[in-house]
Amino acid sequence: MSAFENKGNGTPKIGVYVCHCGINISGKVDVSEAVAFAGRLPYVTIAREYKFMCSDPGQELIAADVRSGLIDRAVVASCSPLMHELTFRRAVTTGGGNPFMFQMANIREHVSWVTLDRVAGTEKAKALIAAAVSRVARHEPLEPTRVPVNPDVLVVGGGIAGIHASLTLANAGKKVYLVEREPTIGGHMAQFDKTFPTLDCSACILTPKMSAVRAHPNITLWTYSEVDAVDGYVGNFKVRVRRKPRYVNEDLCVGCSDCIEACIFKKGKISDEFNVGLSKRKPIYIPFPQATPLVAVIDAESCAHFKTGKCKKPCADACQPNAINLEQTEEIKEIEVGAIILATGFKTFEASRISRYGYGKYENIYTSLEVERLVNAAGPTSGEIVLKNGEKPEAVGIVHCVGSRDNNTNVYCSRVCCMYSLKLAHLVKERTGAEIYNFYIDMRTPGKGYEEFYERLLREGVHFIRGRVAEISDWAMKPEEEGRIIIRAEDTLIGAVRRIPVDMVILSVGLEPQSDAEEVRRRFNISCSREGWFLERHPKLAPVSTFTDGVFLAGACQGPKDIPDSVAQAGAAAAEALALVDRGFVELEPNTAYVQEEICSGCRTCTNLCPYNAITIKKDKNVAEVNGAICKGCGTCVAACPSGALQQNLFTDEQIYSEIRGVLSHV
Amino acid sequence: MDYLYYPGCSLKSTGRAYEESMLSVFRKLDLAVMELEDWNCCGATAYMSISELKAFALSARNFALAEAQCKELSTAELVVPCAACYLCLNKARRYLDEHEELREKINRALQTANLDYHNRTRIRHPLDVLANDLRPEKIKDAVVHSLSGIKVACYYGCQIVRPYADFDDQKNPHVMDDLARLLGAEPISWPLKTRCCGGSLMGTAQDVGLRLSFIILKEAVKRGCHAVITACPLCQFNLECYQPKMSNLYGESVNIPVLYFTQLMGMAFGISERELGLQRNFNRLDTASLSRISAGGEHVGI
Amino acid sequence: MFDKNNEKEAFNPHLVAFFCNWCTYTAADLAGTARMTYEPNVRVIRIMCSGRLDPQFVLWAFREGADGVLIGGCHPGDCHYQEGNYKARRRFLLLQKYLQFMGIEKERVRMEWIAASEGDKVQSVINEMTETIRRLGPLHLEPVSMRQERSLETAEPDNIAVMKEGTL
Amino acid sequence: MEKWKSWRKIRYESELDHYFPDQIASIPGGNKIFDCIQCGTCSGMCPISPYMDYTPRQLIAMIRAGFKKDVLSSHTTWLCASCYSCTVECPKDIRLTDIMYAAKRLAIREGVYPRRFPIPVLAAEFFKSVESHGRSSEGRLLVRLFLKTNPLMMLKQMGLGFRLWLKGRLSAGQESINRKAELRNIMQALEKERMVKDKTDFMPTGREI
Repeated sequence: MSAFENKGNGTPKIGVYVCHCGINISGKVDVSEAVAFAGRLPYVTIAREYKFMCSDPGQELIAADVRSGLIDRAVVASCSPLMHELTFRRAVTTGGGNPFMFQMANIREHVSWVTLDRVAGTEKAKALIAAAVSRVARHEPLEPTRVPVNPDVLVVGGGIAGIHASLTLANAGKKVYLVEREPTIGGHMAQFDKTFPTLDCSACILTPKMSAVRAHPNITLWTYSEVDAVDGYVGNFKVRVRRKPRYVNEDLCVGCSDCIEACIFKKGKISDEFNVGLSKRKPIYIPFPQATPLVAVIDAESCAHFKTGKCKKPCADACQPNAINLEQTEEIKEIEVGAIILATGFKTFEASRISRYGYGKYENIYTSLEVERLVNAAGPTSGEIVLKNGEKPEAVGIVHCVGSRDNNTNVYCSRVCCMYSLKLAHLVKERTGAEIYNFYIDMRTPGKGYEEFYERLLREGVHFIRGRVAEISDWAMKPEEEGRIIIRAEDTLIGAVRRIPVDMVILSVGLEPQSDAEEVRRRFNISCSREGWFLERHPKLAPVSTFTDGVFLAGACQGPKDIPDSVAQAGAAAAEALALVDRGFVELEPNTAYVQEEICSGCRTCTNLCPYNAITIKKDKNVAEVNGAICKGCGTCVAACPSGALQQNLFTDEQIYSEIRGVLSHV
Repeated sequence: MDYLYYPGCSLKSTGRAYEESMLSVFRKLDLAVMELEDWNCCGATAYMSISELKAFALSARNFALAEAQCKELSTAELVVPCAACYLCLNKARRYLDEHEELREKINRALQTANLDYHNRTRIRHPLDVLANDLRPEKIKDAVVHSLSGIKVACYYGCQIVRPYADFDDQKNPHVMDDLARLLGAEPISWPLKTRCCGGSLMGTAQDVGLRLSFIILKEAVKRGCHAVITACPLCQFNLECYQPKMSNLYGESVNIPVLYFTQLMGMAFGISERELGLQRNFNRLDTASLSRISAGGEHVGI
Repeated sequence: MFDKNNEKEAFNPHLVAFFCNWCTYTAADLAGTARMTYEPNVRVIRIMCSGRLDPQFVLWAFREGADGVLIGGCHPGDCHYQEGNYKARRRFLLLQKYLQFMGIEKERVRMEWIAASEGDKVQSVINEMTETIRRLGPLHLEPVSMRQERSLETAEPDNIAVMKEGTL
Repeated sequence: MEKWKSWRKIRYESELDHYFPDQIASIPGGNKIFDCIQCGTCSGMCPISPYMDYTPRQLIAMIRAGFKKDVLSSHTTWLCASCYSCTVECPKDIRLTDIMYAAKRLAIREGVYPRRFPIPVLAAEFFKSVESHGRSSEGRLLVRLFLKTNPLMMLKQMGLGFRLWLKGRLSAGQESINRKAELRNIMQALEKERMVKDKTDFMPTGREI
């Protein structure tokens, strides 16, 4: 009885299907040679080639062969299993076979696309096919494990993306937990004045959605809170949320701001986060008038009571509903959800990193986000655009690509700067009548109505100079330059260097991943791109999914995005999450570990290796036992088992040994 | 012997004062220096534009000599005051380290003179040495009469910090300003610290050179400083010697002392004028009576 | 991009790679989609986690004629299964000792942390590895080696059983 | 003939040298020129660009397009004072200063640099002096330069020269190293070697220029 003979259903009958993938594969792999080779391999009853195996007729080839009993298992040599494994398993099932009597050979991503020489490519492809064949011969029918899915969804981040995703899910009748780190939701969009290209007021379109979140019966809103830990797997995540003490009882506070009036700080001393440091707030504050929830918060860093303990706490006395509770402590919430949507957003580039732009060195040099607040009627200057000396600027320079398209900072294009620069140009010109100079490398206005907006600006007489600004300084060379900020750049369309004196400079800073993106991605067990943006499962076909099932992405945490795109993606993420939780169950790969009791010696090596404590010892027989529901199929225990009693479905020692032998078979 | 000293051609002629002042300052701070024996041209800019390989070879010979001259030490610390030499040698060292093929080629050539290069040479600028090898107190203590009340414009020029130097912030250097502060002087903040003075263009395309230098002096004067201090013989030469020419050309008298930073240090350390080569400068910085330099004259655009 | 035209390197080593499903295998796919060409000598075997890698797989690979083995897993702290890669590393270090003891150069086994976004790293690692093994030359395990009669047709039944008892 | 007649802005492909870009790119790090996004930071940083016939950015564009003649005969490369501000600030890590050198070397090899333009002449004189003495002597160098370019200039400089001489900052003597033979050997050995990679390097002996 040979160990290579397949247990269960007689001698294996294998069908091999080699895909041309147009010329993607056939360009570097001699497909017909590969097929001929496959045909000669043991147990192979049929070997075929086809232009596109993933097409319906392609799949039908497999189904038909299974149906006719010609084969009982299949090998498809085409793209990566991460791409089409499910497709072909389904094909096997349609033919009446077991989906796991199937193996894929990745001869596109791992061969044709990475190999220059056609002969070498063909050889490599043959080796991989041989491996798949000798492996699939040892496959056994398996049933996918079905687990129920918790219908609730967690949304992390209360910016426009998070808000939209939450509302969509809540409207579909799902229970949503929305967790936001700041004291209020709204994110960056709440800080903006107008939105491009339509110029409708940002707050006016955002605040209704914010209050809708607050009011929605299906949404549990936790602001000033952070996700501490995530455990479990798709359909059944266990999440720990830490609610930081805001020292104000959310249910009692009515947002009347009497407490703020009463605070011993007669006026603000602490730089105001919402106004990006352009104004000062008190230790007890409400971020902005439309804050949601409209509840005061005390920042213990600066509050006299927490620093000295000597404060008379006038805030507490002033509060009629007695909402102030200085004894409040951190609160831990344990929740279970079926799906998670990450919408943690972005941060803006730190302009002082480019020293030659003089940010923080000269007065009247602002970042675009600061100017958003300046032009905002509710902002620190109540919409007045004035210089530090109180005068109106006569000329304003807008510098594009600050911290973008630059190997010294970020190589990527931040995608939104061109458009918001145009917007700010319009607003500033409208409010001050100043001459506006835009310094750009390339004007990027792809989007509905964007190019038209650019034309409008051109017509409004805003100056556009194609050239990246070299230097911003107070070094005057002409009388008219005295006491002003001079921008020096080449006007590349003219081929001359220009010095343009202005009174105010706006640095259009790029978008960067949140500073703690790295920790967050670890917490949620997903990957990051080189730049630190969260990595989507597939750039085109799975743009809101991640490599961790049940965790989805929305908004700028996945890459620079403007509001329309963020909202669209949030909708998509919500739909994906909905599709998952609405189904009620998930089918998990049956790649769990199992114990061959007759071999197990009960040595307990495995029990403490398992990261999920899925392995216990059967008291009566003193052998190990794997809890299939908990096991996630990493196989660490299998590798460690000294007696080989532990095995992993779909990855048994036998299967892997024969795969190894396969790849080396025609050495 | 702590350091080997590579003067370079300029410090033997137009830049003699730099050599004299540097050596006496180093002596004062008891840093032992010894001149590199039979050193040759660094393969400067002009040379580089004819044969890169040969330029590197010239530098390499200097390294080889240096390494031969201090066998016992693990690295030869080569102090190079001239900005142009500093850059060239640094560049050569970079390229020799980065490109093995190049290194072998050059070493083969050096063999013919029984020399070879093991990248054991470290190129140091006096600024680097004074800022990083000494405790600031050491310099403070050496000051006998503080230069308080003197406003100086620290002018680094191009080639010290850019592009290979690692001892200071390339985009906004501050080492010289820190030194000036230690001496009690007041360094002004200005955006032209590292703007080019025109370099060799002063000799070849003078109208360009004059303007570039004038721009720098003009700005220094406007910001009301009493002296410009440099760390480069060519900068010093351009900025100082052509002042009369500029005055005529732009109808605006520029008359401001341009000193080597080592000369300034020497003055604070109370070293004699002769030892500092101050008599070689065209206009002195009289610390006793500071004449406020007027910011008059009209602007000249380039 | 490596240059293929060095005639003196006639020897084309056989390399087996074990890549974890979540990071390194994905990275290899990325290298593919980005068309980053590299040496064709490596044959990738997918395992769910580098923690699944039984050191005997490596020995078996050598015995089956591999000249080198490459192991790829997620960066420390990134393991999809919390800490499988740490366990893999522990076993790997032991294995290296063992191999040296057996007179096999430790360079023939290499372990790399490669994240899903690091397609270029896959490319460079594979090229380097191939170079290294070229320099070391073929691995001869005579008489243990089964080179002569190795083929799928003549499969000796007891191989795997033997392997399992870990008495290679 | 009037100036406008010489302004022919059209360029035919046949007039361009499509080998030129690779030639320049062959210097270490040179292939970065293909990353250029024409942002103009180099020209903006450059203190001398206002005097150049083509700005540094244009030069890169012209190199990439194969405008060999125009590039090599331009004053731009020669005016570059190698202050490296472009190199430091380039968002695509193009070592523009080195590109300039490469262009200069080519110009000299092909003998198309602007005639009677002092800078290349200076370079040549400098080269010779070092070639034969191992060091340059500023005094002599300048004298030779002016003789070759415009002797009138020399008269203009007399005054300054004299004052420098008084201050002991200028001598007519010839600086030189002791072991000239040694240096000559090295240089000859090099002339046998040829930079394989860098197609723009070229090793003349003192005589060749």
